[in-house]
Amino acid sequence: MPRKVGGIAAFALVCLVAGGVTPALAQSGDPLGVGRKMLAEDNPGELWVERGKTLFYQKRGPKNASLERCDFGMGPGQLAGAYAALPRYFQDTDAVQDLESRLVTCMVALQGYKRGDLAKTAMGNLDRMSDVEALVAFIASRSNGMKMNVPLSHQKEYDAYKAGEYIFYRRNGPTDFGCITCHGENGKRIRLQDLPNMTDRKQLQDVVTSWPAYLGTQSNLRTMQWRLKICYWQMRLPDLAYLSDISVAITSYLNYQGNGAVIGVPGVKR
Amino acid sequence: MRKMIVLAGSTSLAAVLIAAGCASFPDEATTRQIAEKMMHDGFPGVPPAFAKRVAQDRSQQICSKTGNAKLTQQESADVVKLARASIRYPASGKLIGDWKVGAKLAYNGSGSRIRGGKLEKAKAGNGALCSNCHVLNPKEFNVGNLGPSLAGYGAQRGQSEAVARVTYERIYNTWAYVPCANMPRLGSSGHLAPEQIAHVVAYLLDPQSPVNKR
Amino acid sequence: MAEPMKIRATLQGDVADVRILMLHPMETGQRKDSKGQIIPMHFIQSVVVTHNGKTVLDTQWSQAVSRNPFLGLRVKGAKAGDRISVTWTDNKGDKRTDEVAVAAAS
Amino acid sequence: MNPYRRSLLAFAGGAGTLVIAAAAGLLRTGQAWAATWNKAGFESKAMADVMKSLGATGAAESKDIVITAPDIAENGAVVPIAVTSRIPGTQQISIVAEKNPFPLAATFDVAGGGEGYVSTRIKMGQTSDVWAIVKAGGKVFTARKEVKITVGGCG
Repeated sequence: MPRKVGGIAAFALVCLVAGGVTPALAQSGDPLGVGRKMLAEDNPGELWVERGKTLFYQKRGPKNASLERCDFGMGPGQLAGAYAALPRYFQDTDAVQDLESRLVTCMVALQGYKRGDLAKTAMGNLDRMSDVEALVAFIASRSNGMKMNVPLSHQKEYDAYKAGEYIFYRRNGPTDFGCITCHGENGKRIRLQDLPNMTDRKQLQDVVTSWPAYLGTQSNLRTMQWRLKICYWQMRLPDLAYLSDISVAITSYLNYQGNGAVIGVPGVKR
Repeated sequence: MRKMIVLAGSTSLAAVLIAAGCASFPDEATTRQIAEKMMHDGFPGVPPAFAKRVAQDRSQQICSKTGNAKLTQQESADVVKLARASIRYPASGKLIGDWKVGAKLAYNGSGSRIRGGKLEKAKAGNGALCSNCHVLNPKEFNVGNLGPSLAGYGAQRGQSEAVARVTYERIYNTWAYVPCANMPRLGSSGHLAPEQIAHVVAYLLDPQSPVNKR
Repeated sequence: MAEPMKIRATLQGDVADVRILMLHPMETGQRKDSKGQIIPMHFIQSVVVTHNGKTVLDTQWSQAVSRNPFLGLRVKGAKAGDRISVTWTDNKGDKRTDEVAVAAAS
Repeated sequence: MNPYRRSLLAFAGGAGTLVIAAAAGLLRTGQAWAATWNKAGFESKAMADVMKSLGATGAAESKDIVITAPDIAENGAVVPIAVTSRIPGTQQISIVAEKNPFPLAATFDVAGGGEGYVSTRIKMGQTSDVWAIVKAGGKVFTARKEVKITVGGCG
């Protein structure tokens, strides 16, 4: 099963090119690499995939229905390759949706869950596992080994892409940060955390093909919706709404540029 | 009907687009309109005190060019002018505070974040966020590299009034020196108080500070 | 309620490389919940791994083992199709057993 | 095959096998674990008490024990630790994080066809030496490695 190791290559670059900006790090080459490799080899995210599979086929919710009739863009219940082609425009909602937005649409329409309730529980914590995170992990994993193939044909897909690009470069809040501030150069870190350069095709592809991912710091599987929410939190902006158009637009902009790269999820990150 | 943008050298793509019903990339003004509406709607229920964090000030607008396009001379001048005008100094007039207080601030990356509509509790005020991006004490390994290393900063420059002033101003509003630099305008945004910045200046300049020890 | 483990057992020569992932909170007894109440210790104390019914690794853990624990081991003298069974038991008496067949090297 | 695996196989086919087989009879079953969980060791706060509970007081260091762990762990909640013992007749491997509030993290009884190799992940509160304590042929040996812990992120 393919696995992604976030940023090992990027880190090596720091030591080689910059000669080890941090003296303590320079002494022993790649002191973080051993741990990263060991964690990547056995990814607890697989446990979320298994759980998501069970949840997907179970009859659940007020309408006691499974998600087998959910259309992720390839037809009802067709999961293979669906994640590879998201976000995309859906006629029934007249909106561009990423995997998580689409899943929530189905959980509301088919299973009778309330959107507001799902928004409150979608991101799990140490006391409560989230069903949405497990389902996203499972559905996304059905595109493993396939290439990203996000469409750009409906006008709203063009709009989302361009809005995503605009927002990526939009500097805001008390830190004056935009996505570009931290993700526009090679070999950069916030403290020891690698920052992939999302203006570099290869690095961008490594990122978009490795989310959702298991995060050691969270002891949880997390989705791109979570990742972007936390980015905005660190930028000191207010709480980003769950399934906001902002996150769908940024994901459209990034995933489309990822086209051609092979998906291997869940990834595993620090 | 939206204005059609034909990508340079891709007439065949343009043909496909026309066949698909003229869907195409929106122009700049339309993009801005769509994206700004997303930004406006993306943080519902924001307490009024935080709403201004979403809206951009004039300098941020100038500094948000898609694809990192170059600033015009006028734009650069505007950003510098706005930055200069925003700088305030400690009431005491002292630009060099206590380096030991500054050390704590420099390695504190917290403060001012919002979760569930509430501001993060910060006992000692906001951190100065320095170590997120800079080497300071060369012995400390858990530091970032978005900004240049500041190890030896004071040892190289001395502790003159002029050095203290430039250092203070570059922390207060770095855009007065480098328009649209990555570094936050820590004083102008209200993230740090003038006295806090003076402590950080001391941490960078004081000969006793670990920044200036080998 | 114990969730299934994820077990991989792959033959490398005559050694089975066994990798086990478990879903468990591994609470240390130090963490507080959202209401400020201490969450009691809750952790896997024992993991027993058998190869065709014979114990090959008998593990005792403390609460210091990470959440969603991992255990890796190597079993000598294994063949493709051999049964590897894993049973964990936690300090509240919850248990879970899962089994896989050793897969040939890929 | 990597050289380190080759040496493991060589060892496992040798004199160690008999000792391991003999030890197997003493092993706990799945049902009887509670009786033998090393309560004294796991509840010890002082390193000396942990060592005592493992019979490792004054034990010699051995170069035949290899600890695989990161020099710097980015996340103290998940520190991967693998221990390989090349000492013939390895019966038991323990992992101890010296500066944890309760240093003893795990003990593995190796039996039957088990090799002197275990891998797991532990929580570490701060930078500390991690010890591997190995019982083999009735003797106890140790090895240690420092793991630096960072808090990381912007927090």
